Amino acid sequence: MGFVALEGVGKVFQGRTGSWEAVRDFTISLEEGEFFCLLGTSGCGKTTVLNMLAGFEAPTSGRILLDGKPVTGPGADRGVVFQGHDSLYDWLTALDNIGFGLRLRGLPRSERRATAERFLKMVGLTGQGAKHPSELSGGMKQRIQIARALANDPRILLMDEPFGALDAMTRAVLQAELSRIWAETKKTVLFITHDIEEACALATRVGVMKRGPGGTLKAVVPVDLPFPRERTSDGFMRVFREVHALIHEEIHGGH
Amino acid sequence: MGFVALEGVGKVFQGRTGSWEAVRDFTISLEEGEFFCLLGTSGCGKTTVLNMLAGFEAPTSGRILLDGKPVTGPGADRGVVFQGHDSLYDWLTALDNIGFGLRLRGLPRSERRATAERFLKMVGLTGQGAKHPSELSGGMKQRIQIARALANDPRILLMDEPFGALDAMTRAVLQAELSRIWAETKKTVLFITHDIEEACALATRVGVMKRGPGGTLKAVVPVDLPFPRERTSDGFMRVFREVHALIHEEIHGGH
Amino acid sequence: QGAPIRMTIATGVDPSFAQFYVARESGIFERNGLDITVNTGPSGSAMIAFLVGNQINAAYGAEQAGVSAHLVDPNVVVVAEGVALIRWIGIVGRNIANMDGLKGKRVGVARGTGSETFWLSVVSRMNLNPADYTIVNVEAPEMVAALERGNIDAYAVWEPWMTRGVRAISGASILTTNENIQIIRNLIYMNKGWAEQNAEATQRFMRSMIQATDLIASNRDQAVQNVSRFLRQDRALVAELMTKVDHRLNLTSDTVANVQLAIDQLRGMNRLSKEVTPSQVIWTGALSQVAPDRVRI
Amino acid sequence: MRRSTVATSRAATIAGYVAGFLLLFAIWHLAAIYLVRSALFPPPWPVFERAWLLIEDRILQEQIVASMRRILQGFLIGSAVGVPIGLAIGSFRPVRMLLEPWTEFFRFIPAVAMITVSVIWFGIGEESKIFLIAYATVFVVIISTAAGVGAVGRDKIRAAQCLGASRLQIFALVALPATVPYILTGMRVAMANAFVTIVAAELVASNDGLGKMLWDARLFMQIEDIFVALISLGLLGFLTDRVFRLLIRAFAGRFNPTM
Amino acid sequence: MRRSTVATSRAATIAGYVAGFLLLFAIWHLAAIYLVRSALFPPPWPVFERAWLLIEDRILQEQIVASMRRILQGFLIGSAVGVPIGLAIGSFRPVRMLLEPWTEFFRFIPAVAMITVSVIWFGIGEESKIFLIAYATVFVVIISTAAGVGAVGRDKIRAAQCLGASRLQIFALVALPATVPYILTGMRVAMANAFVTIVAAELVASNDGLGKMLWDARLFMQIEDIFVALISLGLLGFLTDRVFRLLIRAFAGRFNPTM
Ligand SMILES: Nc1ncnc2c1ncn2[C@@H]1O[C@H](COP(=O)(O)OP(=O)(O)OP(=O)(O)O)[C@@H](O)[C@H]1O
Ligand SMILES: Nc1ncnc2c1ncn2[C@@H]1O[C@H](COP(=O)(O)OP(=O)(O)OP(=O)(O)O)[C@@H](O)[C@H]1O
Ligand SMILES: [Mg+2]
Ligand SMILES: [Mg+2]
Repeated sequence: MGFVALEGVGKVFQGRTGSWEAVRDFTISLEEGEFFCLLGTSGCGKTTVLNMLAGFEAPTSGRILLDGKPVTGPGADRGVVFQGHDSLYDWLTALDNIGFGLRLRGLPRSERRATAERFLKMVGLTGQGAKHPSELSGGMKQRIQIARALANDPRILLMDEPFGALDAMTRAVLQAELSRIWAETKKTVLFITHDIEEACALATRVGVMKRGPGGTLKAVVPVDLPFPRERTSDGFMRVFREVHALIHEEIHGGH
Repeated sequence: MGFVALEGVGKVFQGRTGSWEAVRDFTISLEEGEFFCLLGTSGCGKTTVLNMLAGFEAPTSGRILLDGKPVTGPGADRGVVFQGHDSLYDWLTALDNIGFGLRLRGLPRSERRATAERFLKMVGLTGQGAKHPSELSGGMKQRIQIARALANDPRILLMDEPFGALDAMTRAVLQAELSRIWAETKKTVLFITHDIEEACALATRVGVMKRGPGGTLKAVVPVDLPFPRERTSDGFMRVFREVHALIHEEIHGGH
Repeated sequence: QGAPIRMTIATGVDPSFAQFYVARESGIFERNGLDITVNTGPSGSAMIAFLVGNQINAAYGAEQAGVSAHLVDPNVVVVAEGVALIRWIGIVGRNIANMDGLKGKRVGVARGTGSETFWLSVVSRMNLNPADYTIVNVEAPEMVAALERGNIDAYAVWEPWMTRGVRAISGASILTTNENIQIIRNLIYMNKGWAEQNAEATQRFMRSMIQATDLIASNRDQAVQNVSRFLRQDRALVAELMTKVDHRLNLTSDTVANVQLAIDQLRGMNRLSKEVTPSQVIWTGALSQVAPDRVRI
Repeated sequence: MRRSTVATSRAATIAGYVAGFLLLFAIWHLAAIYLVRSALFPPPWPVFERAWLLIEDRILQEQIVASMRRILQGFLIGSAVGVPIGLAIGSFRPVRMLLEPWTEFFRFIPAVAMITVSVIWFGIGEESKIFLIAYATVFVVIISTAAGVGAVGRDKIRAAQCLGASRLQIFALVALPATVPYILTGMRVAMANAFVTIVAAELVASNDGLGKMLWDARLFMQIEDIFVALISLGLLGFLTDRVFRLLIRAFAGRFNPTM
Repeated sequence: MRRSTVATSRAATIAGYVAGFLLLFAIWHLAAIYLVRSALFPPPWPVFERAWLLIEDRILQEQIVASMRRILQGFLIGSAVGVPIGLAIGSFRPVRMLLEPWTEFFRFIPAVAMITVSVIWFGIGEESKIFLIAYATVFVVIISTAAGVGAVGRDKIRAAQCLGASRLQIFALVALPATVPYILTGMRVAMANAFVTIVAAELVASNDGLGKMLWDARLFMQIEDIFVALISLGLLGFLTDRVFRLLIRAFAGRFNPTM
């Protein structure tokens, strides 16, 4: 059994307009240090899976184990980059947002500041640390979120389309950074994206979900390529085409 | 002088932490029926330009003309798809959100409903119209926003990364739909995106901005290719490379 | 004499409670070795309740409130009669010639106050049939407004509302005052338990009250000045109001009769939780220590 | 910090309330017996006995009905007036500039001080009492509503503008529904004002009601009656608030009120 | 509907207020002369004359200082007690279950009815008056704060949990700052309660203050004095509220209060 294990996990939402089965019988096991990318059409249940693993929501069936122990709630071992920007603290500057986790651990101000500045630089926002979230552009907010999660140095990173609102170049830079950090620290990563190329470039395995309702894991493609990856290499192309075909099939199967 | 004209437009924000020149001397003129794509690095001022054209914020220098008349505030002639999902009405269902513009115009309920259903189908959410925004996934919210703007049939469409949170296939479907609607109705479109391919596939002209502070229009590339566009054609490739080079240059010029 | 003894006393704010004000403003308390805080509330009666918890050491107010407080705590007792209100309460009518004209009309009465007591006395003394009148329960300030608007035709009220109402509203006049109906008395109260434990303070206080009463009788001008300064009211008004009352400091059969009347009225209103007699409510001990001749029961 | 799971049964909530009240009465009992020991502060038992007597004689019920009618009428009128004014103040700058001095002036003037004025205007009947309660309600609703309008998401208003909404439509179709949580919180706070003011209102020419009962009892020092009136007010307020919340959950749940 | 541009000068605001008040007094004048015409409803002029006299004699100033001290002390104590309780009720379910019956019971019991109890506990000195004002303040602050905690964005709390925040840290570092706008709105509403209650508080054994002035004037039918006291309360409230807002803008601007 892996480091992270989801066993037959399902989630049914009880809405005002009836119930909705978002996820059905989702099973996966992740080794420690694995970089797992989750792909799927919009609304298939990716965020829901991430929320359950993060401990924000309890599954309505199945169980989730972390290091053999059931997940009962969120914790500092699992850092989350949220879809959307509501999770930033409006009353703190960008820098203080990044250093928030360190503050929680009672680190002295100067140390906090140094670390936060380092991650601010990493996401390409040097010199803009004094702005408040309301003064940041969409992409900048997303980068602050990423920096905040990384600065806290969790064992597991759960990232929900972290690079979605970024231009190609900023994105490439951050992909490289993330890959480097992952390689150095051997974090376990669950990474949700819509970008197949991104998935193939970063992941050790790529999972593709079936469309909802009752979204579930359709197939898992291992990516046994060395890092850093050459996006024009034959191996990369092969994996890309495989994943692409899976998703294409998924969409045209139902549309 | 074009249908839409920005003449030497600049915007300086007065923040608590000092002032920030987001946009400087931005000049562009759009013909009626043009599809203009705006690209640029994160934080360069794209959203700020769109906000001024929409009439949400006044430029601090220069002027903006629409059909020869200065823009003084927002209006139904300019439909906006916002970056982020805060603009949806939490207390309305997805369907009612889409039909909101029609309701404002006093259309009878049945007509409203029919149109809203049509656009709900267009964005691939048939059957999910009764959900409230809090029950929708990130990509679904974005699609509702797009449907709402389109359903209102404005003369000018201002779209801020409308397809940002969507998977490749949903994205392709919506791109095709938007292109079709644009060709049929001859709307004028200002479209912000980070995806160069998307820009080249949709636009009649692509504008690339310099990075901030003082973001401004660096170059405009005309895309004289017939619709629907073949993404593997030589013409497409040539335009793609040109735009890519412009952006690449922009980033590496300053990094 | 050593250091002055501290005491807190409380009452309402009108010239009928003049002894308290005069004793303080003219220095009588000081000369008797007392350091007194005078607290005031909207009515003297309302302050009597504070004797129950020993929040204050003496109060000055009407009989009914005193009896009610005594029912709650038997330690609350009358130690002296302070003033007889000669022409203090009356009935003001609008466009009504005399008491006969009042028949069939609406009369404003402030329930539970001297206003109601007085109305009950008018009914019994003049042999009126209560069914002939519509009683409307109104507070004093609103009586004037209600009379002016025509919500009521007359009201039973105390000074200064009688004089002021007649001046403010055209067609209003005084139909009767309490002079020939019933003399109302305001009594001075103490907490008996406290008074017995603090005999020295009690004696000094009673002595001060007697001296203040004498001063009011002997030097009216100075008394008026003291009262108007304490109340921050203009002297003419105070002087006029003080002609309507008669200050004294004693315990007489009149006191007993008034307490008995209050007990009877409370019983009539079903407000008497247990039977009491005037001799339980009145405690002669305090006054007889300093001026036995003033106790004439 | 965790949001309550829907599963937490209603029964648990009610049990919590009952426990809370029992504790309240227990503390009262102990305080009255050991701590305060004043003739003016009775222990709960004689008060309950007195309340029972008043209930058996149907006296308490009468007072409750009289007071509750006034409270609800005044509260509803005050809210009905306050919501549109608050929306207008929050939405339109000229209205704010003109009306704010008024509301910000009057809301500091106590209802008890307005008694005489209200009698001049409305006479000594029910109207003046209801006016006083509405007066005590209206300003809280106004200020909460206006604050709520200020908190409406910027993009929500912008989106409506781009869809062609007139000022009036933004007002009615965006500002109003988006402000509902604030309005409801304001109304809940204002409800307490209505209850509190009934006592002042029934100081005017009143022949029934809990406030009247309280004043009479004060005057004649009927301590138990005072406490019966107080507890009735407290319990009625508590119950009204619960009913209000239930109604909100049933009819306005989609506005996501945070209560 | 448009947000005020920062450029709208302060001068315009003040001009608006002055215009608002002038209009208020003009309407009062006309009402008193043509509409109401009651001996109990004086036109503004004699009231101003009387106010001037009281100011010259330094009497009005004394009353204002006495009342304002009580109001501010009570208000601050009430707020200081209310904010943590409100946060706790909003954050922790057991606390809510236990305390809500209490707060939801007492907030409906008028301060004026608590006079006797407060005198028993605190004597007839300043303490009992300050207690009454704090009592009138605390519940509004509690309910607003608790409502604010309920409105804290879900993702903000989740993010803190993932960063390793303890319940206490979420409470202090997320719930509290995110709730600041609600707390401040609550305090603004509560401030009116403090002003309103001063009149009840000074009904008890008080020798100075605007409330005392009001009661005395009522007793002696000094209509002008009543109105002087009322207008003083209204204006003082208005000014206090403005100062409060300025302080908020200066010190808590980053919490984005919507006022
Ligand atoms: N709170 C909720 N109540 C009801 N239904 C919900 C809720 N949250 C999500 N859903 C539904 O569950 C399904 C999956 O949502 P989820 O957010 O997991 O999708 P996703 O894969 O993350 O999509 P996207 O790529 O668009 O973000 C959707 O159909 C959505 O409508
Ligand atoms: N309200 C504001 N106050 C102060 N600065 C602001 C404000 N809004 C935007 N800015 C600044 O202006 C610059 C441009 O922001 P804008 O939102 O236009 O960027 P963008 O090109 O849309 O970026 P993205 O692709 O990340 O959305 C940024 O540096 C941002 O910090
Ligand atoms: Mg998602
Ligand atoms: Mg942007």
